[in-house]
Amino acid sequence: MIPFEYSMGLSAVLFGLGVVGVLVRRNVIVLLMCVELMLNAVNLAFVTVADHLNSVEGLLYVFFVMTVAAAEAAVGLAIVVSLYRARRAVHADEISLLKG
Amino acid sequence: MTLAIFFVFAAFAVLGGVGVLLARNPIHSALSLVGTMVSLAGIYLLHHAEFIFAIQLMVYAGAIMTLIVFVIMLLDVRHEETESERLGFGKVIGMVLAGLMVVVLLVPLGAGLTGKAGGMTEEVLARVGGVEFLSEKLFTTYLLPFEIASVLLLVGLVGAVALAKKRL
Amino acid sequence: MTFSMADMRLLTPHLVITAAALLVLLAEAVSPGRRKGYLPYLGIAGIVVAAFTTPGLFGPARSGFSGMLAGDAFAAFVYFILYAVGALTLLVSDGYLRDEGRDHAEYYALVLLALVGMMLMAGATHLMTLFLALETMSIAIYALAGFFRDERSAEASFKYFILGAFSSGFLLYGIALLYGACGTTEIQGILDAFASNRALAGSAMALAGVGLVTVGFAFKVAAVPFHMWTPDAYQGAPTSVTAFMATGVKAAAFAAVLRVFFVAFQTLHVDWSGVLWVLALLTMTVGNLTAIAQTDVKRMLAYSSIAHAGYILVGVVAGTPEAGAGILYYLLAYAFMNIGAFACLIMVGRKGHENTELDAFAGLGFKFPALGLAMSLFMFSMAGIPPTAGFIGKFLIFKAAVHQGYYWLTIFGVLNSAASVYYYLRVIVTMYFKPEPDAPVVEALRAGPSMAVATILAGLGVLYFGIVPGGLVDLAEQALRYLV
Amino acid sequence: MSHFPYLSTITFLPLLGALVLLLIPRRSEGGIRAWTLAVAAVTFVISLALWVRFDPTQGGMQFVERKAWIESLGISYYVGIDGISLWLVLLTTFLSVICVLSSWGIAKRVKEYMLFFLLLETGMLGALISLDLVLFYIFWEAMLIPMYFLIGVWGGTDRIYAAIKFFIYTMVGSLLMLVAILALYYLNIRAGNAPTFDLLKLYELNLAPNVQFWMFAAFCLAFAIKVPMWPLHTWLPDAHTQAPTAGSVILAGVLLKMGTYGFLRFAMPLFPNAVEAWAPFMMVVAVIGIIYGALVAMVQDDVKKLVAYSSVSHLGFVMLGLFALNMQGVQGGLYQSLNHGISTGALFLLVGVIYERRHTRAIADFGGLAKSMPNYAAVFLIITMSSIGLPGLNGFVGEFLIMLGAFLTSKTAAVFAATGVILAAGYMLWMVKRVFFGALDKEENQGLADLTGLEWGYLIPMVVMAFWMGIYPGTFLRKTDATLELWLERFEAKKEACRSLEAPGALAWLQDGLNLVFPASHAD
Amino acid sequence: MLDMIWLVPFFPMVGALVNGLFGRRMPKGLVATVACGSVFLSFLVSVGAFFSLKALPPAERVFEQVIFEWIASGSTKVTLGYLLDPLSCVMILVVTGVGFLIHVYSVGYMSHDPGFSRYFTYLNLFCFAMLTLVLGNSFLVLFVGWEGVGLCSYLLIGFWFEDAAKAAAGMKAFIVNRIGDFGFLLGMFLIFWKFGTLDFVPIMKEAPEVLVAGGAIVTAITLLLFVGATGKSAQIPLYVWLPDAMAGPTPVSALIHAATMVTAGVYMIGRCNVLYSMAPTSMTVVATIGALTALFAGTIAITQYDIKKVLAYSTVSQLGYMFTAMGVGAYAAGIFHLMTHAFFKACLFLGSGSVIHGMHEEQDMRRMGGLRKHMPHTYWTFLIATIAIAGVPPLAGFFSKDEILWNAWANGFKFQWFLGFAAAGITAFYMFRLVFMTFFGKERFDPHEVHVHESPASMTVPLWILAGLSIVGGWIGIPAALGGANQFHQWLAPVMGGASEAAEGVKQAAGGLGLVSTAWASEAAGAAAEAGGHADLVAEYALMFLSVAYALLGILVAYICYIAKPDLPGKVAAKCRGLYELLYNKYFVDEIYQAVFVEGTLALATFCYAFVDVVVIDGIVNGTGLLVRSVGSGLRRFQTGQVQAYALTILLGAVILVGYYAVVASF
Repeated sequence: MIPFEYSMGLSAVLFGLGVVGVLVRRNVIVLLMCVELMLNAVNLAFVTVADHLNSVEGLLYVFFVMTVAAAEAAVGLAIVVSLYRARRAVHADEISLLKG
Repeated sequence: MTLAIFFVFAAFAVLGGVGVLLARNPIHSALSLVGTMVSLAGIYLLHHAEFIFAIQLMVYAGAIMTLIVFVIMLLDVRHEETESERLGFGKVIGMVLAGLMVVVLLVPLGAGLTGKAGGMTEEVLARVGGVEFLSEKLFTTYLLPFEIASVLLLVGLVGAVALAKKRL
Repeated sequence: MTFSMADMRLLTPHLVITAAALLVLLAEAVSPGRRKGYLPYLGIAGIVVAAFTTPGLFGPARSGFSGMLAGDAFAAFVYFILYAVGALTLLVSDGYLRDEGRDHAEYYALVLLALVGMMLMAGATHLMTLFLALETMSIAIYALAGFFRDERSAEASFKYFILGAFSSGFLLYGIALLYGACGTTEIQGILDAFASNRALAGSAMALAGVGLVTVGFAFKVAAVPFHMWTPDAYQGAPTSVTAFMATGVKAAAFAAVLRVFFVAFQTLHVDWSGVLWVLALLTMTVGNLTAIAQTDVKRMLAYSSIAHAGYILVGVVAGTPEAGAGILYYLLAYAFMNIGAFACLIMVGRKGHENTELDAFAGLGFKFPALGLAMSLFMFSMAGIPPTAGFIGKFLIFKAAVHQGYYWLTIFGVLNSAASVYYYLRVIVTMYFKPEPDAPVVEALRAGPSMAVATILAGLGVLYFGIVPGGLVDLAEQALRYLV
Repeated sequence: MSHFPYLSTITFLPLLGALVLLLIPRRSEGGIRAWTLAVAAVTFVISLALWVRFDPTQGGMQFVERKAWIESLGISYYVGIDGISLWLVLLTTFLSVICVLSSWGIAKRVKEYMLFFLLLETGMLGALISLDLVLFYIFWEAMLIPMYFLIGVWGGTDRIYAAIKFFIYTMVGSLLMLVAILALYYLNIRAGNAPTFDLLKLYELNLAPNVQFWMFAAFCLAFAIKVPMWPLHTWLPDAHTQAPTAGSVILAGVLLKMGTYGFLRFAMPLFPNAVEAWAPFMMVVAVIGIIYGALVAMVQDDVKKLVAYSSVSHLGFVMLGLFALNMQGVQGGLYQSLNHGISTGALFLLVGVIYERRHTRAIADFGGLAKSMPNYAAVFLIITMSSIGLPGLNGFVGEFLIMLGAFLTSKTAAVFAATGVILAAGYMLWMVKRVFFGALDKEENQGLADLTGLEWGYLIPMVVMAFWMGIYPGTFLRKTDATLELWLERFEAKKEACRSLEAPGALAWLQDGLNLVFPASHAD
Repeated sequence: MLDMIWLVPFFPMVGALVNGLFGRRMPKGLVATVACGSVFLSFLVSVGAFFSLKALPPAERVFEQVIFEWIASGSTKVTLGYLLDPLSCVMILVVTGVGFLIHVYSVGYMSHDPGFSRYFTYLNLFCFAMLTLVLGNSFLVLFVGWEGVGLCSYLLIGFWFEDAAKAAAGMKAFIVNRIGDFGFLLGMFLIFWKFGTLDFVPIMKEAPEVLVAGGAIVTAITLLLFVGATGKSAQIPLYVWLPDAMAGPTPVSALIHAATMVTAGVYMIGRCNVLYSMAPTSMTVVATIGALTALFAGTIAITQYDIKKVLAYSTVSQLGYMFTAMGVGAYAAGIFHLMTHAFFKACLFLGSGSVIHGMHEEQDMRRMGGLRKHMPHTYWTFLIATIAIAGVPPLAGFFSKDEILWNAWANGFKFQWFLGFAAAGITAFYMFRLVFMTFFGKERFDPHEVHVHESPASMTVPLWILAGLSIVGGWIGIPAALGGANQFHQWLAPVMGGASEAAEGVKQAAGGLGLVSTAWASEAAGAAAEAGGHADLVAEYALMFLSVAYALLGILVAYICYIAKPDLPGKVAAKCRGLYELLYNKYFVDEIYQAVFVEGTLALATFCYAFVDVVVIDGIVNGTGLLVRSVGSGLRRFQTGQVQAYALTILLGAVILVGYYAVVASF
């Protein structure tokens, strides 16, 4: 059995990497991927806890998070496409028409 | 032994994550992410989550990432990111904060897992197996979330159509 | 342990509305190219039917689907708020979308599905249900925000989406930690865990979970500093969607907040109330001060919605059933006045030009007396001036806060409220006190009958709930009695 | 207690009238005016019944009507009047008629104007008769809206600034009062009583002096802004100067009285010990207001602004009287409130008369008007004399009682206040001299027509009132005797009852609130 | 007859109402009839009242009539009522009598004025107010009249309002009077505080019990009331308005600013003699101020050329005498002088009005001269009145003035006596200077251009009546030293009698507590005893002789200066340039007041407005608004539109929030 601190620690690190990605990358699709990375990190946490508590709930969370991720990816990518059509922009910092 | 495997997977997962961050080409980022996901799938297996292992590979690494790569191709974004080398003040702050966030997330681990759940005990698993138990739960206790998930997917579908369909 | 018909009764309203959504999609699919004017009314019909199935939920609290969904008065109350939001949004959207050439079934279906998500959020008694419902709602709203597919709409949608997904990550992480600490994410289960294990109240994991969940909700309700998406998303989104977002999302999110914080984290009030105290103060102040500096009415209303979230947070801080009832009332009032205000905004625009710059309103009060009257009414209500629903809402919340001894927060609240008067009045000042420019910006109103009906309904609601709030207050209190 | 609901009738009649007004076509301006006048007049006539049927021997509330409104919160539609509000109600209905008459010449958007006017009347009357704190607060705030529009739409060149300043100034104060109202409600519950906003019930709630101290501060701020007391007065000159004539009249005649009324009805009887503690301070501020207002009025070059600052001075007298806390002072203060409504109201009407003719209010633009407009000058002079407190006219009775009352409480305050009498003569007569006397050397002023029939119509009642109230104040004072006696009695009794109450020190009470920012443990 | 006393003020009030409301549409004759008739009716009632009162035994000569309850609040009950006693009886006789004559005179004087009805409205209103003043049964009713006459004075001084200077003079009169009222009001409050009532009868009765004789409170009360009196009766330092008040029509000057209103202060002190007698300090102050004013105003009168200004300063001076009388405790003498002064000063003013009328509105004596021939009636009456005021026996002024001086001397007010005595000669000098410059010598105008004419009978008849009164008016008060019965004193004794008791009280208090110098107490006691006593007759005769001689000396000097050697005054003036300028410019008091009080107040007011109001208070108000707005604009800048910046904020918030929970809250 893997000590939960290890898995959870990994989860935290991956989460952090995802967060950094959202903050520093410009390409909107990469941003999307970084969000997916964050969700993956969370999934790891759920699995770890489920394993350690002998519980099924965490696993179901993972299942549903994946569903959500899928739907988010679909809509997110559609937004990206739509944005690209409207603005020809794929870089997050170019999308700042609305401000102030 | 298990622990060693874990560390290998963990190393790959982190490397993949770093790869997502550093790769200039979005396709490379996507591939790095797939790497991370596969590594994670391995770790799931170590955590006795066979079902999750499977869908992680199929849904995540497979379907979702394929979709992403597809869109990258669709948009055909040639001009690669050039600014990544330039570290703005905001980005440094962002990284520092993200580091702090990780610390903040690590701190609670000292408290330990205090929850008392049970349910998926050794006996149960021995009797019915992990996947069967999980699916039984999914269609009984967790039926409602499951149904909501279906609506969620419907929303994703309709939303994607509404946004991206050429003529609407 | 399967579900029963009793469970289905709890889910009937949701099912009806989902069915309506599917029907809308189907109706367009089977008759492409035909006139589609009836689609929103199909949706409204669904909402009305759902509304008829709801009153049965008032009464003693029930729970269904293995503790996944509540069938209590609290949920029912919020459902009614959401029905109002949904119906008004559809009414407002009708003429607007046709004018903009975007009257597609997908829009109405998404509104209805988002509504289902919101309702499930209000009814969820399990964080898993809650999370899924929240995502259902959010994804639908992301799509709706980008529905016009023009530059602004797409940008709004994108920003909301990225940040929404970002914050979802935090929320999920929080749920994971709570799961780890409590062993369950069922609302009642969390409460029991905290209640039975005193040590848990000091567990860093549990508390970090609370913190992360707070971040997730704070994002949804647009609390400072998690608010920055709000003005951009609100401004860029189609105005009808903005109205929907500002009211429906807020209502659903606060309903969830109430359930999570008042029930699950009940024993931790000491911990979270202080944090929310700061958030509430920041939210009110930043929202109001920034709103003062705006020159675009739509964006100003976006900031004002942040401020309103701040007032509601004051109620959350108080943490009593009394406060909860106030919050429910406030949400309802806010739904009416905000949708009404946005309806007025839609009316002054024309295809491709929103005309929401403040200057465009010069002289409109006298040029279009009905519009002026309605807009003034909504502005006064938002400013919390009697006899409007907005006043009663503020009154109830501040009353609850004072009751718990939060004098300072209340004082900051009313001072904020006074500051907010400035920018609400500015709209009225422009409408009535400034002459219309020589070249009028707004030649005619974009007012279809449905828009007019929506505005009138909203106006009547604002007045009615401002003048005879009694019954509704009782109902809200009753709702909270069963919740806590 | 089943009688004709006089109070509801007079309060909501204007509202009803306003709704009917909506149906009158915009073009028939005559009809709109006539209807508004009719509504105001009928309201006034009905309100006279209050005067006739009011029982002066009874100090309590009369014409009481009560209906549960938000039962669970203890909010009810609870109205009634006593000697304090009786005359203010009548003043309101009376001035409303006068104001409608004086607004006959309004040509811009008559319908909206009259609409707001009627709404304003409802708001004012409602605030005066409310015996439930929430009900009061609602009317109190609702009153602002029509006034805001009257200033903002029909006002002068700086109307927007003035309107916003008026609104926000008032809002800040009243919102803090709302917090105090809520705190009072809560303290009442804490004391073991049923939740209620019923004023008369809350009168019976005995609070520790240091708690009262802060509660009073909040109420006081709201009312002091409305009064307005120095140094919270700067909204007034702007609002007065910019408002249309009738707006100024109502503002001076009724709205400012809401402040003094608030003190009498709410702030003082609810928190007697706080009043005792604050009284020296309030008296000082009131006296500063008297002198300061008079001094500043002296150097105004705009007639309306001068009158506005004179209001600051006069209201300083009223406040001085109230905080003298004896029969003479309080009754004088109340009476002076009425007087101020008549005399300053009339002054604004008079300023409106020449403004209509010349479209200027600058003193320098006039001179020698007594030659071209002798009747106007005569009326103006009478009202001036009433304003500066000449015996035989209304102002004197009030000022005399106030100063007498103040003298019995604080000699110093009375001495300084009495200088206001000198200064008042100074600024008013100097203004009269510059406007009416001297050579009629400006061409524009030579052909000015004297008072028209309409103007006579609304000025004569004011002049008659000025004399009546000055010569036979008994008509008015007698009705307030019993009420004020009871008021003072209750005040003293409550003060004694509260004096010994234990409560944490004043700062501890504050601390109580501060702790709750991060409540360590909140057991309630 | 006594219960008809309310008719006395009532008639003029009706007259004022009728003329005020309808006068402009009535013929002048009718206006005049109403105005004069109403005052005449009052006079008749007054005479009737006098005889009714006289029929009563002296001790019962007090009649109070309550009209209605005026102000009632708590313990304050003020009734509007009239009090008729010997003192007020004298006053109403003077007011209605002289008032009637002046009304009649005015009919001629104002006959061509377009404001004819307005004038009579004001005049009647004045009579009403003045009668209320003197008949009032309480301080407050007195104050009503007090303010009322002030109002009428204001209106009548500024009667010709088109002249800005005249309007300004009216305003000045009102405001200066208000300063006096300030004191009066406070005095009233003190009285109410101590007595719980403002009615004269109980106050005068209870004063010895309620107040400590010679104590601080009674001193404060009397001094404050005296402040009121200095305003109304033009004493130092508030006399400045009276000379300017000459801007009004001349009959007004005669009635209001010479005969009646300005004496209200004297009357008031007479009314409060009980209180004053209890306050020796106040008495000294009153006497000193009075005497100083008498001399001070007299010196100014010497150099003035405006005929009315001279009379005005003379009035101030004579009022000073009256106050001296009050201050030294010779109340009856003061009232006596009040009455005689009313006769001769009214006569003088009306005479001057006749001159001005005849000279076509010329007031400068340097452009007169030799009018004796042109206006014989005016000349003779004027001369009689002048002799009376100069104090030449046996005319009225001699008796009254001499009595004052004698009382001052006898009561130990030597200094005050000296001032008054000095002023007496000066009075004779400047009055005869006036007569000589106006009626004697060569005409200093062109008779062909200015057609001087005698005034009509409506003006000369009142003149003769007043002249007659100036001669005989003093005979009712011939002192015992000259073999008279001094009926006037006896008549007033019931009112003034209380004073001697009060003075006794002072003496006892002084003896017991040592508060007041025993010397004074004994003098006060002497003054009290004076009423019926026989003091040093030799001294009295000596002083009498001295003052007569002194007055004659004044006349002689005037004769030398203005008839015999007309160039002498110019030389003297040139020699004492500084002194002359000082006197001619009235000691620059107006200028000093203007600079200190008026400009000072205005400067303070400007400071309050331009700095405190606009800069400080509105600065804070608008500054708050500005601050809020700029903070808003600042906050706006954080909203960059960069989605990653937003994410960063969220992260920041999350780190703080979760950090707080995970690190702080869990420990």
